[in-house]
Amino acid sequence: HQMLEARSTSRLVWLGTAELAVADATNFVASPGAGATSVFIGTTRDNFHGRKVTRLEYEAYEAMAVKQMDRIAGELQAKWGQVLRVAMFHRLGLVAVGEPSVVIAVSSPHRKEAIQAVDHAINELKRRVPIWKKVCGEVQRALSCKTR
Amino acid sequence: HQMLEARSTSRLVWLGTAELAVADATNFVASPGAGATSVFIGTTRDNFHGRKVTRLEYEAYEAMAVKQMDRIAGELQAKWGQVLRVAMFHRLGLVAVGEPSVVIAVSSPHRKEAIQAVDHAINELKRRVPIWKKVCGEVQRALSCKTR
Amino acid sequence: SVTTVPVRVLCFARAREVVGASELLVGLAPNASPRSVLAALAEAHPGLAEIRSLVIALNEEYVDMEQPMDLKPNDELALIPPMSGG
Amino acid sequence: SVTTVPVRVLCFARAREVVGASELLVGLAPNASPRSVLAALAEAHPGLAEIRSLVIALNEEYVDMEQPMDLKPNDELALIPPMSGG
Repeated sequence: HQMLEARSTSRLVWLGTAELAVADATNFVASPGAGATSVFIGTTRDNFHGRKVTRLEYEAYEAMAVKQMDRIAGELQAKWGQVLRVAMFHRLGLVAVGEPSVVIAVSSPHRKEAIQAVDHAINELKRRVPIWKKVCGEVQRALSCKTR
Repeated sequence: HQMLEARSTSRLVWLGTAELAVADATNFVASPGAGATSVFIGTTRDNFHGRKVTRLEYEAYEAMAVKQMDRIAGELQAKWGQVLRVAMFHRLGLVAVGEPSVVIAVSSPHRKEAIQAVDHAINELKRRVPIWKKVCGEVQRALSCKTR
Repeated sequence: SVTTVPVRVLCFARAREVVGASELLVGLAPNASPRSVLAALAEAHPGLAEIRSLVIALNEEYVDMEQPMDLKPNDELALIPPMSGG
Repeated sequence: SVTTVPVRVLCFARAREVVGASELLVGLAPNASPRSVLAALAEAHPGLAEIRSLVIALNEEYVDMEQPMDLKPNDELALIPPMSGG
């Protein structure tokens, strides 16, 4: 499996083709000082603009994507001083229906910061991390993939 | 282990003394139509108002608590029509530092509804589900528990 | 003379600590309001008056503290101090 | 005569499909702006002009589309169409 990682004691950013495990994210952000952990999981859903979808296919400008993800993680810690740890994973390549393409977890003493930080993180990820999806579905018995 | 459960195809509410597994919640809310899953995990943290905490101890008016939790889950589905599935677990009895006392997971096609619904659910749970914690810490070498 | 009905009163958390029991059996006027029940219980257990925002549930449902209830024998009331789940 | 520097241009997603290659090697004026680079590339690959909100990164960092860059040999530009991660 191909992968890129940026890791510090309080941040874990990961980009690669292996299947994502939510527990890897929640385990990383676990901390005795944490009273709250907020998690966002993005999964391939079986439809897109009314059409049946069989899988998504992700590509990235990998080095820059990991850099931007790590920067977003650092910004969460700067903006919400109480945030303890951040994990941010994005999968590349084929992602079947029901499988996660993105997992973000944030821990903090109280819930407000963790919830707000995760919301901010997924919005920033979509806005500025250079990752693109192709949506693949069957059209007239042939698999058709379209860049979005 | 003592437990109470309310279950339908789209809602799973659970209250009991067994350790909570986040995967039980995310597995329950998984759905081919889900593009987003938002999860909140409340854990025992090692301090409270500046004092060291060794564990929390939860009690509930159990029958009413399950009823209220299931009602909150139903309200999420009514308020955010796109919400697909809701899981809401709360643990009772002793919960050691680092262990989850509450897990809430919500799935929906798009992220906004799942994130807002989980935020609403944890706020409503704290406001109106009859559950109480005792905070236990060492005071002069003896374990002291105080109802909050 | 006022007819009373026998009602169970469950006590939780701080209310249980103050009362010293998790359940009381009391005779109440059928049309008692939760507020009046609380006042009556606080005469025997003065600590109850010191719990701010204590509310009452009837048969596992919240009820208006000021409205007369329609109590039947063996109804279940519960003393609900401020909650702290989560 | 204008000196040019050799620069790599990485093409992603729709930009790669339009260009038909994932990487181009081009000679650019050292003080070219991203906007002018895009205009030059769009002459050879007209489809690039049809990608709305296409931006350019220089050495893995976003840069202002209108500001002259300070390009060095072997710098890495990237054509970044609207992103769709998550």
